[in-house]
Amino acid sequence: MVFADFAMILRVLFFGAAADSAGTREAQVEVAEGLTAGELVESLKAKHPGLAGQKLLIAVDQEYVAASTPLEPGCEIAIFTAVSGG
Amino acid sequence: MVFADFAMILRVLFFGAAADSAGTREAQVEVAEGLTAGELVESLKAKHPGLAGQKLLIAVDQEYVAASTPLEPGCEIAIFTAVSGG
Amino acid sequence: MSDLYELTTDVIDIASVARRVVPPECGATVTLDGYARRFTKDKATGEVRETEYLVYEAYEPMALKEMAKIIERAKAEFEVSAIGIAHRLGRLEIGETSVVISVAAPHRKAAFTACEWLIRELKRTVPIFKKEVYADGEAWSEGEMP
Amino acid sequence: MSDLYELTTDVIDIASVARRVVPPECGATVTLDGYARRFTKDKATGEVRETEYLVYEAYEPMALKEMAKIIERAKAEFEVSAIGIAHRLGRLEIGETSVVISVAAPHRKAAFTACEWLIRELKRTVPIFKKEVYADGEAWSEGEMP
Repeated sequence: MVFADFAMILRVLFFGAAADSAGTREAQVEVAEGLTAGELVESLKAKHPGLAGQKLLIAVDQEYVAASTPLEPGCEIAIFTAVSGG
Repeated sequence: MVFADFAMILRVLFFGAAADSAGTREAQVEVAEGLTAGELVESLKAKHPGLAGQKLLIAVDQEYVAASTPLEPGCEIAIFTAVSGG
Repeated sequence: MSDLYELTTDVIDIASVARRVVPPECGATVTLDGYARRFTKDKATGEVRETEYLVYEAYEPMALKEMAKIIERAKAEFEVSAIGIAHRLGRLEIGETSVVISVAAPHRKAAFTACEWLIRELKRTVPIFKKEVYADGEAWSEGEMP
Repeated sequence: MSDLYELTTDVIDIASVARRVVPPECGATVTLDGYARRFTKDKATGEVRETEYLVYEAYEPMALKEMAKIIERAKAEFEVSAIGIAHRLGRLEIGETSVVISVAAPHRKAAFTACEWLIRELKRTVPIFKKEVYADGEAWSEGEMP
């Protein structure tokens, strides 16, 4: 992960199988400003190889977002595989 | 109603709107042997004019029957308008 | 796991019907809860009437036979495991349950389809009769012919 | 009459959900009761496994938002009056209810359609996660992608 001059700190939550793969339920990450949701997921897969094989969903501030969505400082990210309630 | 030499006695039950129209919930009727379900309904309509305007269902021994079904001695007849449970 | 069908003058507990038909291979039960409605729109005139209470009566032995028949037909036609039907008789206050139909199935799609089919058939074939009592009169409900 | 949606670690009483959504213009409530199933067939291998218990977890604030969204969408799309959804979290023994969805409508057809739509959407979009625990291991359930 490259730390730019203008970095932002994000809170990342992991749920279900993604939490097991990441080995954690919550992390603080420092990333370059303007990073997209998809780029964050790629960097998380690099750091936690268990996540690499999985199709992951990403939510920002409790809303599903597309991979191309830029992240804002202070936002709350959640990472999980397909939901399985019901 | 014609009483033939060989008559049979039937128990007739009325339900719902048909009971109100007949003014009774139960009757014993004596009819000619071999009478059909439809013929019985016609004779009941003649006796209880309130039934005349109604589309009636007929059950013999607790099974729906067609108007052409011959009645047997000792059977239990039930007369009602469309059912309205639920 | 057996099916159940009953007529009762007691208040119907919908959970007890739903929960008496839960076979271990199933994951879903669909339940229809029909109840006495305060306002009814007349199909012909569009006029809305306020019901004070309902009275249901049944040709009981035939109603039980017809309930058994629709259960048998539903189990032959749909992939369902267990069916429970309870119908209330006598006087019902507004909001009280008149009928409960619960269908348990391995897959919920079949449970939905069978439950909807069962209420339609029950209203068409089971000899139960509803009287609506208003402030100014009463009327037997007009059902559908089988 | 307001809708309800909740996440709870308490045992879910399906009648209380069904009966909290009974507006006076309605005549029918359709309820889906999903529960922990003892036997599950693996979709890939066809092998049947026996589940000892389930554990559900949720991203709670987002799950509540998504539940509110599917209720709003269902009410826009179908002629229904009130909707209640309760989902259990934590450890569930076999046979215990995991989810209840109740839909009250003036006409039962819309209640069936909306209830079936709601469970499908809930399984697709609401961030709740199921873990199945077997005698010899455990596995997160593979859901559908939204």
